[in-house]
Amino acid sequence: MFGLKKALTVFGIIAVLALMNFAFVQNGYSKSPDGISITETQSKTVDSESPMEGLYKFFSYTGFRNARVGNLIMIAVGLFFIFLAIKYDYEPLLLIPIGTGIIIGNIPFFQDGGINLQLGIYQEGSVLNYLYYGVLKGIYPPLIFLGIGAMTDFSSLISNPKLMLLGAAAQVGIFLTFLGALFLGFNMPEAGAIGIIGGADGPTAIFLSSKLANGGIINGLQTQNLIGPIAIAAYSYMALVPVIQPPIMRLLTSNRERVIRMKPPRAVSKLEKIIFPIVALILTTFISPGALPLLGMLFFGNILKESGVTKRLADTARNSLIDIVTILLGLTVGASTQADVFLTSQSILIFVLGALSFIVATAGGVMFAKFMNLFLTEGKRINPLVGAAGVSAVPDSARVVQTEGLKYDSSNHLLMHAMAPNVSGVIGSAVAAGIMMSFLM
Amino acid sequence: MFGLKKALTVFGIIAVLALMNFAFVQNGYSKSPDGISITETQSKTVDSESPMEGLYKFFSYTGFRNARVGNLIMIAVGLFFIFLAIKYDYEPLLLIPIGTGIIIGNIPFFQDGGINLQLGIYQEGSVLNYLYYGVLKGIYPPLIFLGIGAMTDFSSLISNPKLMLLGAAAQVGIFLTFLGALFLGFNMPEAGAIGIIGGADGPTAIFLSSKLANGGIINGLQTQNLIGPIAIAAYSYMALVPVIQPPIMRLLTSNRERVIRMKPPRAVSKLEKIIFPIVALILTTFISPGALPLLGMLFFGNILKESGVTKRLADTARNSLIDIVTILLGLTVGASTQADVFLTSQSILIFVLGALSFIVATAGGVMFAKFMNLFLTEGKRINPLVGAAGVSAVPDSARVVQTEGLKYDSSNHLLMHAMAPNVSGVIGSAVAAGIMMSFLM
Amino acid sequence: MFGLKKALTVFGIIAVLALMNFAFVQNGYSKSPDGISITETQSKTVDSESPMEGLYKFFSYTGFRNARVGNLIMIAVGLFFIFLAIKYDYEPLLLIPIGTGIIIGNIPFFQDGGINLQLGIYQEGSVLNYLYYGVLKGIYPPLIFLGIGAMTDFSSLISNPKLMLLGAAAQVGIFLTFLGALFLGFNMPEAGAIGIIGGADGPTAIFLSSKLANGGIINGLQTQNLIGPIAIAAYSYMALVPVIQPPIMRLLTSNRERVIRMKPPRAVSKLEKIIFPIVALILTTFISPGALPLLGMLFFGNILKESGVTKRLADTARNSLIDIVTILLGLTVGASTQADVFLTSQSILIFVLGALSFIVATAGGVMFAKFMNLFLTEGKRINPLVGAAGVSAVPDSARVVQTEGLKYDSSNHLLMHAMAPNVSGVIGSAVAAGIMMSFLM
Amino acid sequence: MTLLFETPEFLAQGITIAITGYVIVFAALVILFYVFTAVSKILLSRTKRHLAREGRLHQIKEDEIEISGEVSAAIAMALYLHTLLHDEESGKLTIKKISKNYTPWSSKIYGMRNFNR
Amino acid sequence: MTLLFETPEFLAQGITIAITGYVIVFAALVILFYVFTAVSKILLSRTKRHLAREGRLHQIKEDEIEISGEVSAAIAMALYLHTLLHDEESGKLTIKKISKNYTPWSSKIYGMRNFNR
Amino acid sequence: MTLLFETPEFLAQGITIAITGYVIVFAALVILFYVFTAVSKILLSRTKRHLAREGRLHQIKEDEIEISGEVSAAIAMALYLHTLLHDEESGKLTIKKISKNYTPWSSKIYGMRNFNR
Ligand code: NA
Ligand code: NA
Ligand code: NA
Repeated sequence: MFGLKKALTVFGIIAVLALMNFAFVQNGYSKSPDGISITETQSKTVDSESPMEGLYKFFSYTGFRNARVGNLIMIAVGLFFIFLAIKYDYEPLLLIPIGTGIIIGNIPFFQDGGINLQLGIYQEGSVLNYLYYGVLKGIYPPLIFLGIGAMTDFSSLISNPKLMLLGAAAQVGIFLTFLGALFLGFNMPEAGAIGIIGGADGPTAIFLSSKLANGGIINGLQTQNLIGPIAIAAYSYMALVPVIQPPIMRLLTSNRERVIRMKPPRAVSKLEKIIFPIVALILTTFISPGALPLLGMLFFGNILKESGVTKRLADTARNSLIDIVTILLGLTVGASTQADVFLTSQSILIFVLGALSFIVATAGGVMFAKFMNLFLTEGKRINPLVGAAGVSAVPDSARVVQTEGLKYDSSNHLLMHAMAPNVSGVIGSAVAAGIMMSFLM
Repeated sequence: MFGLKKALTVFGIIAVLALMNFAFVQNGYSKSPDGISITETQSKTVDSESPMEGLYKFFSYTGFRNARVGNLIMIAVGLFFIFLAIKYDYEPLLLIPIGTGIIIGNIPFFQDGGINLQLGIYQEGSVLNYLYYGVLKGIYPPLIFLGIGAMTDFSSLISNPKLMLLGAAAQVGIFLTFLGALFLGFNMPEAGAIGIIGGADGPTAIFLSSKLANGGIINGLQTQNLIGPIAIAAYSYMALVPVIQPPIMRLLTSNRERVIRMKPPRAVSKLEKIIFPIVALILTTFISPGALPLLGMLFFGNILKESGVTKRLADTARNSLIDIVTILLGLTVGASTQADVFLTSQSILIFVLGALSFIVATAGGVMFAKFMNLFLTEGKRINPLVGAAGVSAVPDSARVVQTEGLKYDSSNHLLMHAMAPNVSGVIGSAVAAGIMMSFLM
Repeated sequence: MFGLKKALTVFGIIAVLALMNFAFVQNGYSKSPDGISITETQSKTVDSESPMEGLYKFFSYTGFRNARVGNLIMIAVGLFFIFLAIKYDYEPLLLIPIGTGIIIGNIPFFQDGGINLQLGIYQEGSVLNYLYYGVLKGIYPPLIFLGIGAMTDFSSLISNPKLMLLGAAAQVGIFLTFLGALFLGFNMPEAGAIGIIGGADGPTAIFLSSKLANGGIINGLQTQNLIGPIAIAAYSYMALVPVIQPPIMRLLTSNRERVIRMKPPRAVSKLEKIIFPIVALILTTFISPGALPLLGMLFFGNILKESGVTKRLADTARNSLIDIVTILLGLTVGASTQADVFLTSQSILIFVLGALSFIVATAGGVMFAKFMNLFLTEGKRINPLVGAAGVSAVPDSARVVQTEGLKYDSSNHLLMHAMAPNVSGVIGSAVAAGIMMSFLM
Repeated sequence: MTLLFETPEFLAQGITIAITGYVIVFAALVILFYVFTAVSKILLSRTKRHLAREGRLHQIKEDEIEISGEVSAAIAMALYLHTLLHDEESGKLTIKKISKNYTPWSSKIYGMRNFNR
Repeated sequence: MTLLFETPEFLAQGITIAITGYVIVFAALVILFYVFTAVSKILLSRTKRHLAREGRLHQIKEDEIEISGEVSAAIAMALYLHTLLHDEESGKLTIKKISKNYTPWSSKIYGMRNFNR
Repeated sequence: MTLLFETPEFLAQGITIAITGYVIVFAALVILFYVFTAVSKILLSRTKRHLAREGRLHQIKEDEIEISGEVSAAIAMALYLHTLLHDEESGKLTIKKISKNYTPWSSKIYGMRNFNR
């Protein structure tokens, strides 16, 4: 009924249309005169306009006419994100919304001559612009932390609190990246926001960049809006944790260390689980009040979960609420990568810094575990692989630890132990974010 | 314990109260002097005020005192909507919220002398006013499309793409209504918004009217706020699709045509279902970028559904999220029909145009199916009844097709085939809305 | 591995740190010079700063440095709320969020020298500030009423409408408290807002205080922001209903009255249940249009429930939607008790007035039941205990009635009867709130 | 108005508002009471007429309609006591839900220790 | 442009927009139609090649693939009729959910009469 | 401060911030570690005292409390492996939910082809 040849022809035509556009229209002259003529056409009543002219006018509004190479690149990136999520199951709950958001944010539209059709995420009055407020004002990340709190079980951390220190150690990635960014010429607040990529924690990264690198004036310094690149970098590397971490873990550990067996965690009482979020909330935010929006919500969610009397609230927080916010956050963070804003040399630098920060953070966790072993007696030693989970990237890095551990001893399950640094890594990077806010805002 | 007589007496008293109001109070003289005296009473401290005076003052705030005939008419309309929904099961998820919204929006309240008790939907600071922002700024419709995308199965359309054209054909209703509205004296943007009623798609109608007929200045022309009438017209006729469509379908088809059997649709692979929303998103929004807010969200929702890795997000999008938005949208659209704003000759014109547009759209779909049959060989002919489903009004018009088809051949199930034009009608009217935005904003 | 002694040492250190702060830092001189020097340090580029100085600077941002006694008191209050909720199951769905909110709202942070780190609920740009808008603008309470409506069964009230009057009688608490507040020196709008505590209805109290005592100018009078104290008082006493009501109920009833048996309520038809919310919506809001935001939503929710055709909307309204709003409302109401705003003599007065209002309301309900009995024949007499349920505090006060009733006749179940005044008490206090708005705004 | 000895003006005004307000609250619920009693009567008489027309009125005595209320009350009571005893049951369902797993950092298995809650 | 006799200017402009618009709507769906038909072809041929490589092509005839569509249609129809008959079932689940109980005034048992809905 | 040779001023400041920051992150988690270890000790000793008072201390050896941890770990592992294998199961529940049907255009049956997903 329909030949393959025909199909290819159609694709060909579309391709030609697109190419024509790049070849003829986009070379310098098009932007202003064309744009103006359209505006004129609209504002004055045209006395004779044929459908053909109408078609031409319409063509000037289409994506075919307004596409820049950058848009096509970004759409390809979006497709790649979706592909990764579906094919390799890398963080699908984030990569699918972000990937689709990238595509949506890079559909080209007409905006010459100051005309605002209310389509782009940076155009006032567009839906995306309204939804983007939740990112820009740092509202979505705390709500996500609320849901995370309501689904996180801190038992592993309570039963073996000394593993918490691994979660602190891995935050070295944040501070070294911060210095790196300063060195590369970003100003103080921007560098702080970039550093947080090393926290391996999406909502924290978005939250801090919405405070420190949102395009406004922070502490007397004009910042650029780096929320998009920082968020995309953070999520990309978090998705790639199974690829990034293993080589570093192997490099820094000996065969003997990798097979260390750890004592199974003790059972934790209900009361301890209730007290933990309350104590942790008060302590951590007394130390770093800047972490209040994130850790306040995280532990609030956990209190809802562990109190045992607010099941329905915890349920909603970890289901509908977090899902709705995840959808909107992913979509708008994706769409904020509109090519003309996103494709800059800055973004490339941020990606490079981000990769380094993940490597440093992993190394920091592993090395600190080895350091702790110097002071621990035989039976209490820590398998240094577990240190890699301190970067957070919950729970992927914990699973990487489990997988790596099994490679060297197929009956040595490290997952339970890795959960402790894993969640304490979240606390650690939120504390670090609070510190950055105190110093740099 | 309580006689029927007594009951009637009570009703009598209430009726008399209401009538007294209309007879004595509302005739010209009441509005200003009364209103002012109340304001004065409040702003200066009264040195002696008896409870009877207090009661009188209170009476001046009640609905009995402030009701206009229009309010009562609209409340009756609201009751009728609720009745239709419960009794005949016409679109209950929309008619119940809208009907209740109409009642709530027409409870009379005191607003003379510029006093703002923050009750009405058009009064700054009222809850309804805040919730109405989602309509006014066009935020609710895209969120509803997100949910729709997450519950729509495009299989029927994928398996027989040529039925898509029927969904395009039926959009003739939009453009003819647009011309009709222009002819009747509406200005360009208003006419565009009115035209979209022919799309038989509530969220699209609300979205486009919030952009083109929101009471602001669009492209240099002062528009009226027609969101209410357009939305009510669209939803009313969509509820009445089982009444409107069958006569037209019968009129335009022969007995032989009505019993045409169509080949059952082929099975569709998972991969096709994943690729479809992505390709459709890019293609349709490249062609009509104005459709981005609607189609971007629709296909985003569908990607969440079909990707297979984001089940929980799709679940939330098609349950809690769409329900919450539906409740708020229905309520505020209903309440926006406050009598003094709604009961105008314009609204009547809009209703007349709306009825015509549904008829034209149905005819367009059916006639185009017959036109396509001229080029199709025996076994591949389309049952022209299926064309009527192109108006969208998902899935009611598809069910009308099924029901009509069964009347002439009780074993000829057309439902599966009707779903294809049905959903493509949604795409078609969103594309049309985008075109209107490009031309008229 | 870790001695109890060590643990105590750590606590000791923290205590010493905190005490040092109070002893040395907070005595007069600290606030301004210290604050300024920090600001200077930041705005000019420091040419040499050692890590020790950095640590000191950081310390000035911590909660340890910025805590005031008030914060610690409030945190203790928050902990007590959480304790009450978990230990005694007092209103956990409210006390847990509010209690945690109190803690979060009283974590001390640096705000000298006009520096805004966007942490506190009263600081522009903070997440809590954004979420607090729903309280401040009176948006959350109507949404909660929507959910309540979708879960409330009015059968008991429909089957025995005369019990409704008890719900009216108990509202005497509102008006006497209003007079008491006036007498104690609050101005008109403030007094109205304080009075509503007697309605024993959290959302209504928050709604009215957001309109009448929000810190703005109401009807020419400058009001204070009393939303926090009023809400906390209302919820505290609602939680304590099982403690407050029984003595009053016993005091005002004779042994013979307490064992009065009431006829079981008749079955109620589906149609009656559909008509009730519609009729009640129109009637009550015609009488008191100010109650529209609350009662409009309450009955809207009930229509969604009883119509039988909008199950999924009712479901969402009474689950995800109300849960999300409850979480945000509880959290922000709790956080609004920031010590410097909350710990005033006004708050203490409000708490005293609140206690009185609950007592008066209970007495009002019980006494009116006895008054009604004067006119009722033998078999139709009302057990005056049931009158106590008129305060609303749904359904706790109804359960108190049931429990008390069982004490005197272990087979006399009063619960069903108590539900009628219970829900009508809600309607009554919403009507009263509407009246207050009409008179005082 | 001088209800109380030497009431200050604002208090006098307040008393007016309080009395008026309380009367109106009563009025609202009294009207609702009358109207709804009437509505119920009308519905009942309509039902009876309907049954009468079908000649089945004798089958149902007024008592029976009321008895159904008694039964329902009993069931309600049973349900009430039941829920008091088994309030915690809902928790079990929750556990299953959690295993649906999600974290914003990753979307795979998480909270695998939920079982010992 | 003078399509109609003496059309006022704005109407002429309107007609242009209407015609252009309708053409574009068609264009959009026609392009989508062609593209997606092509995509399906490509996917199908890829599948066939894949099967051929595994030497199983003979096992599956084109007909069979299409028949599966017929079967699915039949199932769809059955489902359709089934849901028509049992549309109210979902209500039953709702009742259970409500007994999860909540009120903003209190969080304990509520709505204990839900059973007689 | 001159930690590095000729560090520019802003970098020097940055290094201060970085070192301070890292120390504080550690401090926060170290304090949390100490405090929570203490809390656990206190809770455990309270439980023991409680059991002792009831004369049941000899029944439970410290080991047993810890063993329960081992058991729980084993269960956790089993659960973990189980979820790995059966991750897709949740999808089945979803299908049922969808048949609850809704469209904003109409509220009746929709998506009747959901079964062949
Ligand atoms: Na981290
Ligand atoms: Na349509
Ligand atoms: Na009340």
